[in-house]
Amino acid sequence: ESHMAETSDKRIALSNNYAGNSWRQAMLQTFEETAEEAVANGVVAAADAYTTSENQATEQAAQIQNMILQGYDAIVLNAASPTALNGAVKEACDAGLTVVSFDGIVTEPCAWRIAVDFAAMGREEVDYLASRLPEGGNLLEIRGLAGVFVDDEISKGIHAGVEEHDQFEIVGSVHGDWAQDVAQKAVAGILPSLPEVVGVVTQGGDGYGAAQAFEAAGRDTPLIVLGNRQDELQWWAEQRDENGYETLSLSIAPGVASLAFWVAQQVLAGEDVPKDLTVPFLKITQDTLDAALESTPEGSVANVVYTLEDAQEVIAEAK
Amino acid sequence: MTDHESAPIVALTEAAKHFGPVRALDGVSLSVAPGDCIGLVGHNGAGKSTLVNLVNGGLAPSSGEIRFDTGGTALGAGVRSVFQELSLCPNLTVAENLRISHSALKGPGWRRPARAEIRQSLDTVFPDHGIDPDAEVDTLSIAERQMVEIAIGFAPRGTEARLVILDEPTSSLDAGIAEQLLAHVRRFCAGGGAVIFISHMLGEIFDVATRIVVLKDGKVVAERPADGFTRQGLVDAMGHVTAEEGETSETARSFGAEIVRSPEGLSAREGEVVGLSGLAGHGQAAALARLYLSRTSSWHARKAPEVVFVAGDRTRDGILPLWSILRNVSISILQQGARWGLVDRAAEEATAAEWKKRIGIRTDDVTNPILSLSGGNQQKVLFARALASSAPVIIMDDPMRGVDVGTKQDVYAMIRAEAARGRTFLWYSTETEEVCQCDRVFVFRNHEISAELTGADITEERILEASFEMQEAS
Amino acid sequence: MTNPFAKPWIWSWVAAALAFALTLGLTSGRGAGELAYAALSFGAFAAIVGLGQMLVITLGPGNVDLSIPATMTLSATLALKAMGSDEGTALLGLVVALGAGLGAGLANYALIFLLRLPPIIATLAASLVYQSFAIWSNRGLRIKPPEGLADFATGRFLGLPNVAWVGLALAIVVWVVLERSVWGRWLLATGQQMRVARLAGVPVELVRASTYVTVAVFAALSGYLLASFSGGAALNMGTEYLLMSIAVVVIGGTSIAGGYSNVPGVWGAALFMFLVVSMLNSYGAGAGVRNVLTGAIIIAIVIAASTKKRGRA
Amino acid sequence: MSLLARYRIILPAVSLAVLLAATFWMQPRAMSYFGLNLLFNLAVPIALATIAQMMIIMVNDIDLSVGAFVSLVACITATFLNDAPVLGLAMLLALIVTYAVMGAVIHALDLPAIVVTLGMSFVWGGIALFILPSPGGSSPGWLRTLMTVKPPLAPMAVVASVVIAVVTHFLVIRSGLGTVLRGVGGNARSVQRAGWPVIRLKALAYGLAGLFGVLAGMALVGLTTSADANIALRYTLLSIAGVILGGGEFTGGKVSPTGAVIGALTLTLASSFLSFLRLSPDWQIGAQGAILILVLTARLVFRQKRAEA
Ligand SMILES: Nc1ncnc2c1ncn2[C@@H]1O[C@H](COP(=O)(O)OP(=O)(O)OP(=O)(O)O)[C@@H](O)[C@H]1O
Ligand SMILES: Nc1ncnc2c1ncn2[C@@H]1O[C@H](COP(=O)(O)OP(=O)(O)OP(=O)(O)O)[C@@H](O)[C@H]1O
Ligand SMILES: [Mg+2]
Ligand SMILES: [Mg+2]
Repeated sequence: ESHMAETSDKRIALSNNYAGNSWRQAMLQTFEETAEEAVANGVVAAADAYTTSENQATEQAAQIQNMILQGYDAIVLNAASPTALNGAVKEACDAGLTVVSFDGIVTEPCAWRIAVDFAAMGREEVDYLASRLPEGGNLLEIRGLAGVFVDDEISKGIHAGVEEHDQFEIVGSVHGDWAQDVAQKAVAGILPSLPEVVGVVTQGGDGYGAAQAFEAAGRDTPLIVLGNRQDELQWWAEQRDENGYETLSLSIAPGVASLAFWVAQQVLAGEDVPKDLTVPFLKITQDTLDAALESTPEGSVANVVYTLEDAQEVIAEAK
Repeated sequence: MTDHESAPIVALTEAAKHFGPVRALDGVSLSVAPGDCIGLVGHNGAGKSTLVNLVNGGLAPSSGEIRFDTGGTALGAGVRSVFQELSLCPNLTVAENLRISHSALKGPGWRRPARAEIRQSLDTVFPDHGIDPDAEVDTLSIAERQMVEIAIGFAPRGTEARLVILDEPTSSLDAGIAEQLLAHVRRFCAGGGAVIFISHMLGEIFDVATRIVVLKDGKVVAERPADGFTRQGLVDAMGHVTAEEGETSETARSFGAEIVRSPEGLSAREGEVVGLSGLAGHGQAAALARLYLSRTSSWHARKAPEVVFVAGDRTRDGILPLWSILRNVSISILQQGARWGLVDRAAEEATAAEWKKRIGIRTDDVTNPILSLSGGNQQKVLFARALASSAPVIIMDDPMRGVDVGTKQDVYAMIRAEAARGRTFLWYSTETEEVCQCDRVFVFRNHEISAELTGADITEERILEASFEMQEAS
Repeated sequence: MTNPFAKPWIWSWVAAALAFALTLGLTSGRGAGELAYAALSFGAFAAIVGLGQMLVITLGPGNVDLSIPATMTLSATLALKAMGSDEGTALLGLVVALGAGLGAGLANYALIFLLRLPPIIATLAASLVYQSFAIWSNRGLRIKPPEGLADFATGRFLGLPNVAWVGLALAIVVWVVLERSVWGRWLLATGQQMRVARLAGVPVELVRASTYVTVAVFAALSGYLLASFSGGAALNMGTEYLLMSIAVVVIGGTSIAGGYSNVPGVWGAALFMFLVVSMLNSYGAGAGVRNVLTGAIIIAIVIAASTKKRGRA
Repeated sequence: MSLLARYRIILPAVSLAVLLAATFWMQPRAMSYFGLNLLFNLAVPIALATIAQMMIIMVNDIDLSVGAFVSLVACITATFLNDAPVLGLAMLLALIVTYAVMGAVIHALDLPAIVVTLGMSFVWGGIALFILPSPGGSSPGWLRTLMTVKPPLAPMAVVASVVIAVVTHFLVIRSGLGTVLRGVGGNARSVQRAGWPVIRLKALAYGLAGLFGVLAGMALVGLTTSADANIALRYTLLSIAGVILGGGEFTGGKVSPTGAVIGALTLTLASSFLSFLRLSPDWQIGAQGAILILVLTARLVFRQKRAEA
């Protein structure tokens, strides 16, 4: 295709702020695979991944500045903060680089954004609970890392959902830092003081920990909305086989990095790409559970790898 | 001579200081007038340092009164102290240390006058001191630090010094430097200044003091002009039962096999007391430390150590400040009697009790914290730590610092008795008198051995000669 | 001196008890057993790393192990990979985990001893390397522990969680070592003044080396148990134990200046750190309030402990 | 006394120079006005935070709350200082005063600074979450202008570093009061005996730390244009590493402000250097550790020289 030739001398870098969980590892892997193939096919000259040692905006800002110095043509960015990188992103734009942010997006107008509507994700969780538990009840909310944009957005969505479905009440809210063991600990600590809980709304990565805490406390397992981790899905499947447990799992697919890569390539190729794109989140239901389990490596996260065609489709949709 | 008519700079009336049940100072009245040089003596723990701290305002009296002629504080009255423990800021330069106690040095360009002032003061007290005002204090030897502290004490610092308190100022100085200080003290007093001079070296006291005050168990037991005391009278007043003297002229003893030989040429035989001498800071302490470190390991400890160490610089090398006296004594002998790596606590207690008695540590209970002891008694704990072990070689780095006359005699006797039983001592001392009691002496100069003296050759003259030779030649 | 409030460790226990009571006040006593059980389970992990950190902090100013989180993650990752969810491999996993801890401890000490790096920096730098090892070894994949091991880690014996038994046993061993053994005396002496200890015949390097190895092995054990307890190792599993390990030591009354340790305080502080978060969560405090109150309580405990200490002196 | 022991600044300076040369060699583009600014502008807030940490280490304490404090300042700067400058300024001043009070309390009650600051780090972090529950705010215009100014000859980052180093050198090393403050670290008792109110000196040292922490947070917002509650958490460890890298020591009042600034620059440069190496993502984090070890190993030479002296 003609677009390919035009970017064959371009170099793309992935700026990543965190590598400490399975989601990020799956993301890095997808990017690497996509990039390797693209380089081998001569689509781009180079596509390198960089990760900062600490999950900090300041360090990532420095990383972006280095990428400018290294002469990359585009930066694919999963940002530590939606606003704190704006200074560095602006510098990159001014230096003529294309910046495509995804997952953790930035608000700087010169950058492209591939966003997931996190608030909608939170609302959808409550909608699902309402469809399953029409008579309502008490909910436990497990949040992510305090002070982070995604945490705030999902939580807002959840609270908006609860307002809409007023048969529900959030009786407890803990921070699980998107980590299994932290969530487990926080839930175990708050459970003794909670009345009966019918549902748990989560942000992904913490459903299994919550389930374990409920089990350890000797309580009935409530309806826990899961976040696509393989161990969560596995647990779900076991529960389903045992007692017909039914729930919903949703999260953003780590493969969105490959989508961002192709969007960056399209921008470099001179395509007219709108600044704001959205990707749907990856939803796993009772029906798709087995298929999802099968395609997800043990210990990893359910994933979708996006191709150039997917990217073009997303772009066309946004126009 | 003293002018008793002039108003005293400071007057204490019935001043007392109690630390809990300890009556460190028990109603002392004393006045110091311009021109006085008061020699303050007393056994370890008599309360000398406590008295000093009352006079300079470091401690508030439990009862009684301290009055200055200016009516204000000690600082305002021109009272200066040189403390028993070195109290400079080691990270600052000599001149910067002057700045600490000279708050009038202000504004940009304070360094130049500070340098000039401290150099001037050093030159006055210690001619040929060779100390650079821009040197950081922790690069100086312990003797040099002591000199700097003394010089800061006598420096004008805006207001002239009127009363300078010297708490064992010569304990780490060699004889030559100490003599310079004594000369300066005499000049200072003759010029109308006052000095309180604390020392366990009675010779020095008789050298400088116009008046001698004897403290015993927190009370003044005697106070007379210096010529009213004889040496023996002074010792008696301090109230220590001294061991018999006169053992010095013993017949030549026979020694065993050579047990120590170091690369720089130090050697010692079983049962021998070997002295290290020379000017302070010429490498004696370093040689001993090297020898100790090479004979022991930081990776494994033997049940019966080969060598033990008695530190002179207590805070840096000797004391474990958080612990009781008991644990401080037993640290080197823990492995003796230990089973399955566990300490034999009964044996430990017995040893501490025995040594408290043998070496006379002044405390009612060995489980008291070590820091509740006076400086000299802390030093005795360090002796006990070394002697309680079974090590055949004992290295002593100027260990008599701050130890009172009576105890010194006891310790000398103990050393001789242990040597007679075949233990070997390597003993560095800044006091030539002590070195002269040794069986063999190595004199150090410029970090090398400049002479090895034995038998009748061990005299003060020969030692001095070997210490200075090089400097005269160059 | 029988006044119990003169003991510096009492304050962490008082604080833990208060947090416990306040939480239960909300439910008028219901769930006491559950809460205590949870506190003992989760407190155990903090207590185990805290005991190790305590030994290091006892070595004196500047001594601290910042590689605990990375060591936990690395050893847990390697252990779970070695076991691969197969039954009967629990012992193999334990050996791998402890081996990884041993290696990390030796490496830390080598940096400190051979390169003379300040321990804070050495362990911080080394922890980044361990983190890389963990990533490289299986790219963050969560492998489930063998079922028997998971059952052990989440199980109970005589009503107490098994992990708490492990933590208690270690605490007793450490206590005996510190109070009664020659090595303990050596450690306390080294912590007061290394030079003095060396001149008193203490093999100070042996003491330091064994301490740094011990803390890493404890961290490895804690990581191994935590991964078994929570269903697998994650790359970020140790993160919160960095500040936690230091906090439980200092809240527990161990002197940060070295030379003085406090074993019971570590357990008290470990329970407190769990209970205070539970309490604040139960009262519905947001992250902001929770942090401010946690900080304020930590400072209050330190002030209380130090005031009593001075009163006694 | 060896040259190295006397001028503890030589070693950090040489490390920085070597690293800079290696960076230029790897990436010649960096050898320009533009390039130097990109390499170093984020080092400016780190340098200020390192100076703050140094003030505390100078009096023998250690501050585990620097990172949280700078984050809080950043949050205030990006919100109150921008929207209501007077209120914002008052809050920042109150923070500095709080720091000074913290120093006084630590001294008066003889508390371990490491624990108090650990507790305070939770407090600062909590307040920051109140102010900015999710990232946002924006930098006051003047601050943004100041941090992106393009002075002639040398880029802002270099000029700012030099200014910080010179000012703090005069403050801490040359001035009389700075000397006394270092004396508190060297031997607080003798400073006390000389008649200084040590409690006020401690409060002053902490107050200065607060001041530089505030400057660090403001500089950071000027660069990033907005803030969040976690933005500078890693400054705690970075600042400690910076002080040590710059030739400072944890105890004894041995610090060097110039060294601290150089240390901060070195740390920043080290991670840039690594990204120029284009390592495999698996090892990028580990390499950061390795280079830290490498740079610090140079101290070994220095230490041996000192031991001989
Ligand atoms: N801080 C303290 N707490 C308890 N007891 C103390 C304290 N300081 C001194 N003492 C006690 O007060 C007494 C007098 O001590 P001081 O230091 O004045 O003796 P000294 O005459 O200077 O002895 P030395 O010649 O050994 O220096 C000693 O018994 C000592 O144990
Ligand atoms: N007496 C001296 N011995 C050795 N070096 C000296 C001496 N006096 C000055 N110097 C050196 O001369 C240089 C200039 O002196 P410096 O500026 O330090 O003095 P100052 O004017 O008193 O200080 P400042 O005004 O900065 O407080 C310095 O490098 C200093 O090391
Ligand atoms: Mg004394
Ligand atoms: Mg003496």
